[in-house]
Amino acid sequence: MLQKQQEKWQKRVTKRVWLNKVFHSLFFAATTVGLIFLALLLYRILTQGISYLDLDFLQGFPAPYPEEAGILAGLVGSLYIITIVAIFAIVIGVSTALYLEEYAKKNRFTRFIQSNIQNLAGVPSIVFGLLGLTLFVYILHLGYSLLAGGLTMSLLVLPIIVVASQESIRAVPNFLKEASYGMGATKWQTIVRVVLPAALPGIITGSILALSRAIGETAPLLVVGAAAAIYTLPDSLLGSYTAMPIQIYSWISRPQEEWPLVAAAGIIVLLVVLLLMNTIAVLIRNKFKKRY
Amino acid sequence: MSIFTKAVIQDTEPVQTNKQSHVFEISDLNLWYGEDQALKDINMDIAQNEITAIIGPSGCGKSTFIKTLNRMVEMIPTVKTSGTIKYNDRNIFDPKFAVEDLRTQVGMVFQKPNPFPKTIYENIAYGPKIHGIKKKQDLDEIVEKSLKDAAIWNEVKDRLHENAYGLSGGQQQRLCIARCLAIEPDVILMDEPTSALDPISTLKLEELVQNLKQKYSIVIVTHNMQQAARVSDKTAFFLNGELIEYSNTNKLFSNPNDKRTEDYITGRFG
Amino acid sequence: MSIFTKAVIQDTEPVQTNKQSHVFEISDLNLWYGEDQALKDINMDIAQNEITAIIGPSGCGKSTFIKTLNRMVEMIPTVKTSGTIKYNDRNIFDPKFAVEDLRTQVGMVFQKPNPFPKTIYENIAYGPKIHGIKKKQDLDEIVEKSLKDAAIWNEVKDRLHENAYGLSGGQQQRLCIARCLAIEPDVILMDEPTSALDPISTLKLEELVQNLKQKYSIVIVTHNMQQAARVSDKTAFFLNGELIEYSNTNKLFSNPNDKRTEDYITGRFG
Amino acid sequence: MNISHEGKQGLDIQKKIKEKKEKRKLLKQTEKVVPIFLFLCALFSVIATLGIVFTLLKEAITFFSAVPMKEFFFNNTWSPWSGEFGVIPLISGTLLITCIAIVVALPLGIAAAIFLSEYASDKTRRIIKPTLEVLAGIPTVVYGFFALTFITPLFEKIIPELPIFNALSAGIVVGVMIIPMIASLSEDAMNAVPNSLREGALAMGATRFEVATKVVLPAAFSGVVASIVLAVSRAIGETMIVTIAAGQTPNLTFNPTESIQTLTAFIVQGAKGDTTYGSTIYYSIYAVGITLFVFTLLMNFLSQYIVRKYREEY
Amino acid sequence: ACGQGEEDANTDAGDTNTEDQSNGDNGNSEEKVSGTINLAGSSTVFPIMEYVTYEYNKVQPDVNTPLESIGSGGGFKRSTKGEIDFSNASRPIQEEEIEIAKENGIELLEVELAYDGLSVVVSQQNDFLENVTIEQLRDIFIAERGNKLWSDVNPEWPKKEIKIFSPGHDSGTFDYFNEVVLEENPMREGEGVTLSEDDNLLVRGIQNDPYAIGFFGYAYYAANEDSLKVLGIDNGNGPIKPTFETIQDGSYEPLGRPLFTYINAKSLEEKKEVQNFTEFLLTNAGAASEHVGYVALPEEEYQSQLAELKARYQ
Ligand SMILES: Nc1ncnc2c1ncn2[C@@H]1O[C@H](COP(=O)(O)OP(=O)(O)OP(=O)(O)O)[C@@H](O)[C@H]1O
Ligand SMILES: Nc1ncnc2c1ncn2[C@@H]1O[C@H](COP(=O)(O)OP(=O)(O)OP(=O)(O)O)[C@@H](O)[C@H]1O
Ligand SMILES: [Mg+2]
Ligand SMILES: [Mg+2]
Ligand SMILES: O=P([O-])([O-])[O-]
Repeated sequence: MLQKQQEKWQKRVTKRVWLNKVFHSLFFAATTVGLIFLALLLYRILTQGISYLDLDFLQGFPAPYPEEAGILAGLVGSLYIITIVAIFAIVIGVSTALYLEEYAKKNRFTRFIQSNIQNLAGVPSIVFGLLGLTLFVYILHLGYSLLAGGLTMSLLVLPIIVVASQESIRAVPNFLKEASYGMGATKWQTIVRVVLPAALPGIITGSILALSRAIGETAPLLVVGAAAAIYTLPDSLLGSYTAMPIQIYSWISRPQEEWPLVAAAGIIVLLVVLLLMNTIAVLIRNKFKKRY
Repeated sequence: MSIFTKAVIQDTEPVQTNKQSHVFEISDLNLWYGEDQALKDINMDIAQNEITAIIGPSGCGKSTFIKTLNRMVEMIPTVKTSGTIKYNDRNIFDPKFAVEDLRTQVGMVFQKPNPFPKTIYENIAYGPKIHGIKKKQDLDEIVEKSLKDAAIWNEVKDRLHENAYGLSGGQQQRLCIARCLAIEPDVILMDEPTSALDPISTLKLEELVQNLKQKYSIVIVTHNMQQAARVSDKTAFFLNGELIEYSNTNKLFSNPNDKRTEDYITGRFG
Repeated sequence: MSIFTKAVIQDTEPVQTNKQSHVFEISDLNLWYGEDQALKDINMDIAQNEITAIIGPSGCGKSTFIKTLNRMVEMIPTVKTSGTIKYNDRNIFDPKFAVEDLRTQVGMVFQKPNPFPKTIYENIAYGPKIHGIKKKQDLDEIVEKSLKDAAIWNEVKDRLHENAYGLSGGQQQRLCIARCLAIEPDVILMDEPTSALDPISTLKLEELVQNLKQKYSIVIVTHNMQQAARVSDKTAFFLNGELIEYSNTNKLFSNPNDKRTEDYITGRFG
Repeated sequence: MNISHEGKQGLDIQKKIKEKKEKRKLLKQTEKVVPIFLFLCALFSVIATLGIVFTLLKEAITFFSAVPMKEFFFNNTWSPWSGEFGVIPLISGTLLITCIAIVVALPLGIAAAIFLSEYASDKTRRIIKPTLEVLAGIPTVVYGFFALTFITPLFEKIIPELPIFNALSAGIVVGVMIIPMIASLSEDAMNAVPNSLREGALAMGATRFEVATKVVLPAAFSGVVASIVLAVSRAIGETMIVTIAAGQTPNLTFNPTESIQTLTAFIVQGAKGDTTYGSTIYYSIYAVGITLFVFTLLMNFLSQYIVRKYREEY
Repeated sequence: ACGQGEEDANTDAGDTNTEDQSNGDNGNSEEKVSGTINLAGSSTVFPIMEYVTYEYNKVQPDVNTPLESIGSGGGFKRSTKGEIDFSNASRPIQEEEIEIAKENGIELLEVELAYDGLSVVVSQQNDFLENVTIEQLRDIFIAERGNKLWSDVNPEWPKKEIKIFSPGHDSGTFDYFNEVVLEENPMREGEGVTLSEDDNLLVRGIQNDPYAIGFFGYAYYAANEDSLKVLGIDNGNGPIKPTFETIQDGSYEPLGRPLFTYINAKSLEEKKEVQNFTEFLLTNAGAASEHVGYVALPEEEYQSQLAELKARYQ
């Protein structure tokens, strides 16, 4: 019986090996679908947008004519927004992470905060827009201002920063902390002088990723009222503003043939900014690659 | 078949613990990790300007014990202790005795070299800085002195501002000792300081420890009995959280009182 | 001071390798991990229905060698081999000889028990299922038989549909053997199968291996020389990737040809 | 301190330290204040969540006092300007998009995960995985643009009557957007399956495919499912792609070639100025918002529950 | 179609410009001002205002002029609360809105900017519609009549679903259409109907769909002449298409209408930049209207309105 079974199995082996090969190719093909999509998308946008992309485009304001339209107001607006986010979300985010990792006792309340943050990360961005609309625009009377937009975005990316910071703080090896405590350092001294420097690359990387999210988000800004047609840069925190994705969206909306090309040019600028930010994140990560 | 023969016969003075002045006086120390008792009724005095070795099989509580001396063990939240430890006649568990103060006077060197990911200079200057010494001149002086005391000055003097992780394991460990010396503690605790090092670095470090004895009281944990025999004045043998035997090193290795000590030092278990 | 005295004198027959039929014939086997050569010119035949032990100090290439026999070593992408290994007269490196086929006939048991995170039943049924046996009745029969052969049936027969991770380490290891037996291979390779087990489980497993010999050819890697002496018919001693000595177990342990073998089995290194 | 440092010349550091200590009250204060500050920051995140729940609830309650819950959840016409507030068409629109997206992303994502974790060499994986993750970093307004100006015209060649705003292209593009979520997280889960299990199976003559489907996938099941749930939650909450490409027609339909409106797209339409602060329609945005919030919250709980409950132990 | 008209108007505007400069030495057009002027409201008026603010910015780069297109109703909601300085509208302000403004102590000053022909459009691909009667429009748009297919309205028309693209209910255009054509009978909503304040979205929805119909300001038709077909409206006197002439001479009825902006009186009286912009607006509104596709008012109209406004602050 044994012999027979072995022979039968041997015949099946060919089929099984073949099946494996087929699926290998299928899995590979499936993997490339996403990549092809990405390539196609980038190619389309590049070829569409390149003709409108010049210095004037970078220096121009949204205009009623495609030839004169530019991204400057959006670019500057987006930069202002992420500055607000950086100040606000990073301070609160990193502090929260420090509290959770270094100070919090492992009790129910801590777990509550923790799961809260996780859930916050899963809330759709548009809901943050609604929060911003009620809280900042109406209740705090900030109106459709730069500050209202920036604060809304800060809330949106807060969980990203908290989670990334927590991870990198947790990754700081205990022996470094021990070394510091062992010399009579206090907790805060240890955190400031040992934990934070060691966790900094991770925190910065996480923060940059959060900022790039803030740069690309459109929906919440639509809700808290970034303007589409604006010909000056924001003059104050309470001034009106626009942002790159908002401008791109308004160009996409226009049905005449030239506007998609302008939109594509805007998208190129947006993607280049994102690429720059991610490159910086990668550089920081590599530069400070952990040596312990 | 004892492998300690050489070390054992050098010195034959009797145990003198009672007459000496002590940096630590430990009475009835018990310690639990949650439900598990890791130290049981330890009574032990640690003499000044001597080297005290702690030996025992893995898991017997050596690290726990030494970490209790500077209260580092409390970093684990489940730890509970009872009993007293007097450091220069002050109870270290006294709430008025800040741990930071205790640790400033009782330094520690760990099993794995753990320099900060900073420059060599910054590593040494860390301690003085956190204690408020900021003047560059003072710091320079301290850095040089500590590195010299730790017998590593010559190797690193030209690269003080390079990252400490560029050093070899043995150099890193001496750097950690120098870092510890920079705040001139009274006592230095060492938890298996050579276990991650190669034989040559180990010898260098043992030599250094011997020299430090003149200025510091040293407690050293080691799983290497030869090392204990080579460097220490007194040796304590722990087993399952109990202090089984504690006497002059020569006495303990040549003529142990307890059967279990004998079994252990002759390699019958552990 | 040999500790193998008891095992050594049971049997005195001379080496018989030439006359027996062989499952494996290995000639001029060389193996590299990238640039590092891990096996050097191995020539060796493995006899049928016998237990062959592979011993040698850590890093000498034991695992590498045994994993070459079922080509599992190729999971590491940098591996390069030269030479031939004949399994029942077929070159295992022949592209026409599917590895899946080879591995169906040459089973393997690993150092750490590695049951799948499934029920006990599913663990055993895994092999037959991938080979196309689907009838519940057949599977039931195979499961019972394999578990019985692996001497674990009585312990698990009432909990066949519970997760295999509920078993103790020794039981898990026997389960892995049963899983291997379920596809009735010719050869079973075992890489330090008892190193993760307690002494009692180890004895049980050794007994089991002895019994399996009647139906299977077994190659067992062990760092425990007593074990090799206890269970195997032939023993091969590896050192630095070379096969130093290969002969009947009794011969090798009582009267080694090579100085290095002698040094190793008397505990002078390793 | 009764020990004299006879051997120590020059600076007496311990003495210096003691001197400094007296002056360093500030440090002690910091030590006390810092945890409080950090705690307040942590509390802030809780407040943010509560803020969301509070604002949504407050406005939604005003809405539900004008429109009964029963009508909101069971009426199947959404014509807010005629006073008909049946949310079902918006939910069906959202589900339609989510279904299309999952149909696209599930097979592709899992297949990619299997390829990366079971077939690809280390080097290939190190290149492909981050490249795939780039897809997740592209702003959704860009996807929307691509759906509207490329995918829809492409499909119009196959389905001539396809309207410019349709669920199909929006859904497919949302699907592509969530591929990396499924692929990457599932790959992480599969990677966490210990190699010894793979070895065990391979050594019995299993092929890579059999190892992947019969050993690795079942062992990584909870991680894979959690990644899918997260991806679903992301698809439900996706806003710009559907706003740009799926239209603003609250149809109760499961025909992917029709123009629909999702929960999110209505919020954009409503909040962008199509409604007036204080009107019923204005409050309806929040009722829709809380519906969306509850949906995604449930998804998050589900994924956390799956991970916790079915955490693999090998 | 209105190319010549545009040129005429341009010369008109040019004349008045010089005139204005000569008699406007006391005017502020040369003087540099700064500040923010908030404009919001009608999407129909948006193209005029976009053009004007854009050109204005070239003259006064320090004045911030954020402009939002949120529908006439949306504009009034904000202007009556004093949130904006200019409230653009494609219909006159309503009684209730004046009431609200009064309650809030706001006075709104009406300024007529141009004439528009509310255009009913289908796609160029539509081959069965050229003209419609008012009654047919009612059949198509009024909910109660229950017509979902084109063939329900006219058996000769295809048996296809009618897809309606209409401005939202905050829109002046909708109000106007509702009043004049539907006579306040509720319009269809929900299934098959897309309502949006965003006229561009309406254009896009109709463009490529032979069975879609919608309406909006003439400018949006003019900008998309290539893909849209404007329907002649038969009000019993034969079909008339909106053109520059038919709008100007009033023969395009009942859908010809004026476009407005409402200025917050307080802003005008107190803010230099608002005064400056108002002067710029009224000097250029004619040219701007013609440029984007509307019909300019006679020049005197602009002059007299400006004079009236100036009287409030000089
Ligand atoms: N963090 C901890 N939580 C719970 N139990 C612990 C912890 N650390 C140590 N233990 C237990 O306390 C006992 C003593 O541990 P300790 O580390 O002091 O032993 P050791 O003598 O230093 O061993 P080794 O030579 O391996 O370092 C052991 O049983 C250990 O399992
Ligand atoms: N994946 C690998 N890549 C590179 N070198 C390897 C790899 N695995 C093993 N080696 C090297 O090959 C040599 C033989 O290793 P092998 O694991 O076969 O030794 P061993 O005899 O089984 O040792 P042990 O008793 O510790 O298991 C060693 O020098 C080892 O460092
Ligand atoms: Mg220890
Ligand atoms: Mg091995
Ligand atoms: O946007 P409207 O012009 O229709 O009010």
